Amino acid sequence: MSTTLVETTYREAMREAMREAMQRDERVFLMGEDVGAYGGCFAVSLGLLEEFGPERIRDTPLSESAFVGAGIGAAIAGMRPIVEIMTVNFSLLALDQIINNAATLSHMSGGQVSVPVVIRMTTGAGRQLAAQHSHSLEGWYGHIPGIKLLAPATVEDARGMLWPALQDPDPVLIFEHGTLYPMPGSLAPDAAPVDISRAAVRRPGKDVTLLTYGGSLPKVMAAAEELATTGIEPEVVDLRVLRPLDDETIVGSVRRTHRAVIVDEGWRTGSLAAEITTRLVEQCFFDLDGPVQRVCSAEVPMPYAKHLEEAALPQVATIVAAARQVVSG
Amino acid sequence: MSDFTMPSLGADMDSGTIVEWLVKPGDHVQRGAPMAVVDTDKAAVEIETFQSGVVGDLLVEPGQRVDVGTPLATMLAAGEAPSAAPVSVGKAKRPRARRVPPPREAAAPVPPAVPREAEVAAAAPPAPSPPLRHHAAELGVDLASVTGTGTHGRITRRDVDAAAHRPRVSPYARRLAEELGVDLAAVTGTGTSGTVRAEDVRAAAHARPEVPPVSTEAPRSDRATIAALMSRSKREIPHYYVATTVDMHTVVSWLRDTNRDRSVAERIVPAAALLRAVALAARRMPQLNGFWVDGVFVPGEDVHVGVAISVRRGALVAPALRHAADLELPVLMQALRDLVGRARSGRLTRAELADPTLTVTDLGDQGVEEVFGVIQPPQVALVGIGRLVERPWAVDGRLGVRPLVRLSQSGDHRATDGYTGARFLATIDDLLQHPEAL
Amino acid sequence: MTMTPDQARSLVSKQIRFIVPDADLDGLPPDADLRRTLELDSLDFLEFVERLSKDAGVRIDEDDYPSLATMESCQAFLAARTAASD
Amino acid sequence: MSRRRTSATGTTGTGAIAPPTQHRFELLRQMTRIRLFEERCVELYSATKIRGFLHVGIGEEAVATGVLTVLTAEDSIVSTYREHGHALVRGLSMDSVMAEMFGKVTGCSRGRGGSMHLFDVGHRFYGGNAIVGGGIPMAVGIALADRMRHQTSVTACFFGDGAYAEGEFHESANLAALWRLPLLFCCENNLYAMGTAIEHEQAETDLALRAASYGMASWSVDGMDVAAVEEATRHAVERIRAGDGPCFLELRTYRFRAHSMYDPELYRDKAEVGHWRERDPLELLTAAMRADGELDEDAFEAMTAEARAEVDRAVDTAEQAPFEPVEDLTRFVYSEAVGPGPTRAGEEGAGS
Repeated sequence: MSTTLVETTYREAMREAMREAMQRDERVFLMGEDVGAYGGCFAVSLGLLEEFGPERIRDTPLSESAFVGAGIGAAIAGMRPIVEIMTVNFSLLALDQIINNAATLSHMSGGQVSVPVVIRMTTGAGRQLAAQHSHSLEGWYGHIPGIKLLAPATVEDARGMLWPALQDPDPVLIFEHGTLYPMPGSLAPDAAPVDISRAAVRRPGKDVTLLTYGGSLPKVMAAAEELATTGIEPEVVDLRVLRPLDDETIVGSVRRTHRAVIVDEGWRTGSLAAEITTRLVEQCFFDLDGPVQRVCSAEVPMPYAKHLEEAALPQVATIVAAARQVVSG
Repeated sequence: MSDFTMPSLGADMDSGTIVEWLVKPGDHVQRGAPMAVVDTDKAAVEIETFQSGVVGDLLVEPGQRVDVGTPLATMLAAGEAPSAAPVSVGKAKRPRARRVPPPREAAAPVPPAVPREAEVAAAAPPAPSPPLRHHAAELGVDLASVTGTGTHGRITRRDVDAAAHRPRVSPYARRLAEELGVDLAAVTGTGTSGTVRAEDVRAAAHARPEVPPVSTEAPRSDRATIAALMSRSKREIPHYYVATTVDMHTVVSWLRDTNRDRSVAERIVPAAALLRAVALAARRMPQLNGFWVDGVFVPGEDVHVGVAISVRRGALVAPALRHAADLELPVLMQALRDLVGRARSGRLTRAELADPTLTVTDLGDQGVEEVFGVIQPPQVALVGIGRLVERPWAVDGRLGVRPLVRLSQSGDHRATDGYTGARFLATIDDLLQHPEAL
Repeated sequence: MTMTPDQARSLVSKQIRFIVPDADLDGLPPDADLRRTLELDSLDFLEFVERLSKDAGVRIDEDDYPSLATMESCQAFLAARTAASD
Repeated sequence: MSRRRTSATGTTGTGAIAPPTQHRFELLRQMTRIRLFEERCVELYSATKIRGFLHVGIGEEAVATGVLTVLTAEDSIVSTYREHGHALVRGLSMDSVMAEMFGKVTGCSRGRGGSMHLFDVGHRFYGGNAIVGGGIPMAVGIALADRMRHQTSVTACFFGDGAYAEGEFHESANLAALWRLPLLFCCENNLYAMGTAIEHEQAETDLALRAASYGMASWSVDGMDVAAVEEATRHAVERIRAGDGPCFLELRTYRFRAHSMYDPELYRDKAEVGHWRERDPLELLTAAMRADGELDEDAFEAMTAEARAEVDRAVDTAEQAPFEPVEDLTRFVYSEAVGPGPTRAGEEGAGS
């Protein structure tokens, strides 16, 4: 068994994950807009139709409520569907099915009904798609008991999270940041499934904890390198799981560094960053040597013009400034 | 005979008003027949009877508001005689349009009494005088955030001064100050607008006055009190003992490396690493970290490790290193040096003496290889640490020389058993193999 | 300026007396093990080293500890260490 | 009195061959159970024993009875908030449904769903749904799963004329027809979306006509005549099992009582209700059986008494039943039982 690593990308890793899942379990099938003939809006499902046929790679009409509801119904009846909503922006049309059915049925039925569906959606801004195509709504979905949220930020996670998510008896939403698809990375040819319950320390450090997820991770790692040159040793924590949040790792890190900066592409008000800040105040108030800093998107509909979008989004410079502020302030 | 009662027409309805009776005493009614029109806050609704029978007395007048469940009329089985005095019957004519009757004219709101001039004056505190405002400005004090202690709440000069010197302290710094026994008032903050932060507290802790403070009359544990305590322990506590040998090679070499670039004042001794490991292990095994009181185990609210310290002239004291599980090794080392220093000079705080949740006795420096200590009631565990010795030791099958230390644990068999003790020592051993995480 | 044995002796005694105020240093044999006879535990010894290095203005590493076992060895160590800085 | 088979709207098919007497008696029994159960619920609600919202389907008994008598244990049902009739005919015990409305842990949803969210996976009854049209996409999914696993099961989903205006219905109708799914759309058209008469909510009120435009067979049926409903359902289910794709039934029916317990019915007048009461589904059936000399009056009386006793027992057990312990509040937010949903009888969970 060759241990030589395979050069791949985030996109191909997710495609391989879907291929493997469908080969291993005949209950697994993919459903969504343009996932078949078109090969997927972001080419994630390219080639799957040719390999698995139209029964298991199902192009759907532009009816988010219907095909997401259908995914939920099929899961209830024993299948393990992967529903692809083209982007989180269109998932608003399926919120009723996700919140009132998927997240609710198990509890409301007294535990009789479980909904083992996986819903994937592309998320985030940074490609000048303007306001209606650039939302980051992980904070909304993170508010809902009954579902689990994953944010694969690395090639390894893109490859390894899908299979355990499909094994989970409850709905799992996977948010894939649009800028990550072309990201290169190397993987073992038979990459194993990864844990989907813990956060990960991507860079150990001691002076400040930088907490982030998904598409913001590359910027935060860059900011960490820059800070290191100025003698500040930041610790970078990749949340990976946005619900339930891995308090142990998050709080454990801030207990050691006594300072926290949270980088979240959502709008600051009622965001995931707001929730994490509250948990830090609740669980390690007496370890905080300065107020928690949040680096979020400006509270504006995301503008089209590049310079405006860049001004609105968290950037390496603003992350470095926030970290420096909490360390020296 | 049975009652026809005011029905509930919605989860949020708790009372209703009879607008009009649709039946009169003596009427024969079938199940489901409309009996009256009831007005709830939202709409007028016909209410029906769930029993067939003959209408008896109408107990409630039109216009009267009653709670849900209140009997509105009596119902007679066929043939029963209605009682003598029937209530006046509502309008016989069926209303053409079933529109909602206009709500009764709400009472005109009573204007609030205008407060007399004097009362107004008494309410707000007198405005601060111009010189006081100037003084506050000089000290950068925001008068709005100051509550006056003068008559009628007047802000005094002393209030302003107090507000000026109210230190802003980060939560971590405040906790560190408590642990290191640093008086915050004497600390100058280097953070923005003078905020005191952890490094300020540490700096203050280091710049302790050179001259040893005169020993004050702290409660010294003389021989008699120790004897009483020890015999009570032996009498009441069924001790079990477990022990193990720990390979200290990793810790010792790690300490040597980190100490190399530390000033002497910040160097860390193996004893501190051992204490840190005990504290972390205690946090993971709360059943060893608490007290046996009146036949029940009471867990400690946090891990406060009692450190047995031989004070001069043979006395013994075991003050607590408080929140030891939260103190990283360098901080714990400083706290330990400070604790021992104050123990020797008798300046221990009440909390330190009263609160250890388990105790460690380290006789390594006294040259003993192994010690099985006596538990300090009401605690339920005591860790004994022997001398660090170089010994032959098998490492991956090959014989080598390794720095070893004998760890023992005395346990109160009422609270835990040897199995727990063994796991505890194994946890400590494991923690010691990863010194960088201590 | 190399430290003479007497200077070293008084310097060492001053530091010890700070930690063990009632120590009987005059009667102390020059080759007696300071830690055992004066009951200095590892923390006391660390404080002793800290004061000595500050007072004598010399660097003392952990590897130097063995050469501070007795009064005699302290005198030799201090002489050597201060000579080196002439 | 000749047996009037034709309904006011002229439905399908020639005169239905009279179902065998014993079967008609069973239909009557089911409708009687529903009627008595729901009448008692209205009383219990007035006495504050049942809280929240309560939507009774008195007058629409023929729809539930006629459709569900055709379905088998392997078929699946997705209902709406006016669901007591569907649940009882499908086989949920009166005790478990009444206990649910009393909020007791012995309720079919452990007291967590109430009148609008009855669940019984053992009977493939995948709940009521308080969101108008909310269940329809899920029903599409269940049918999809059955089709993908080459089952011949049918999924029936119930909804009203109000839901017919929801996007979710139109998206689902198109998707089901596009993928030729084994789905039976049962639209209980009771002429009112809560307080909005159908002509104020639908541009074209012939719902069956419009459903046909999605490329599926669709009929309208006299929803007050249980025999007509059963016959239409049998016909539709045969086509579905044969793989012809989904069918749509517009069941024209009427509710004699208000939309819910708090509805002054300002939107309709008594005369209209009176007119429809003349076609009470229970009375239509008893009249037809008497006309055919098939109604054993003693048996009918005994059956009615037994149904009333069944309701009384349900209320008594619900009264004494315990509430769910508060400590269980967060149980089942996430599944405790690992593994897939219910497997078909004898079919082990497919795949690894």
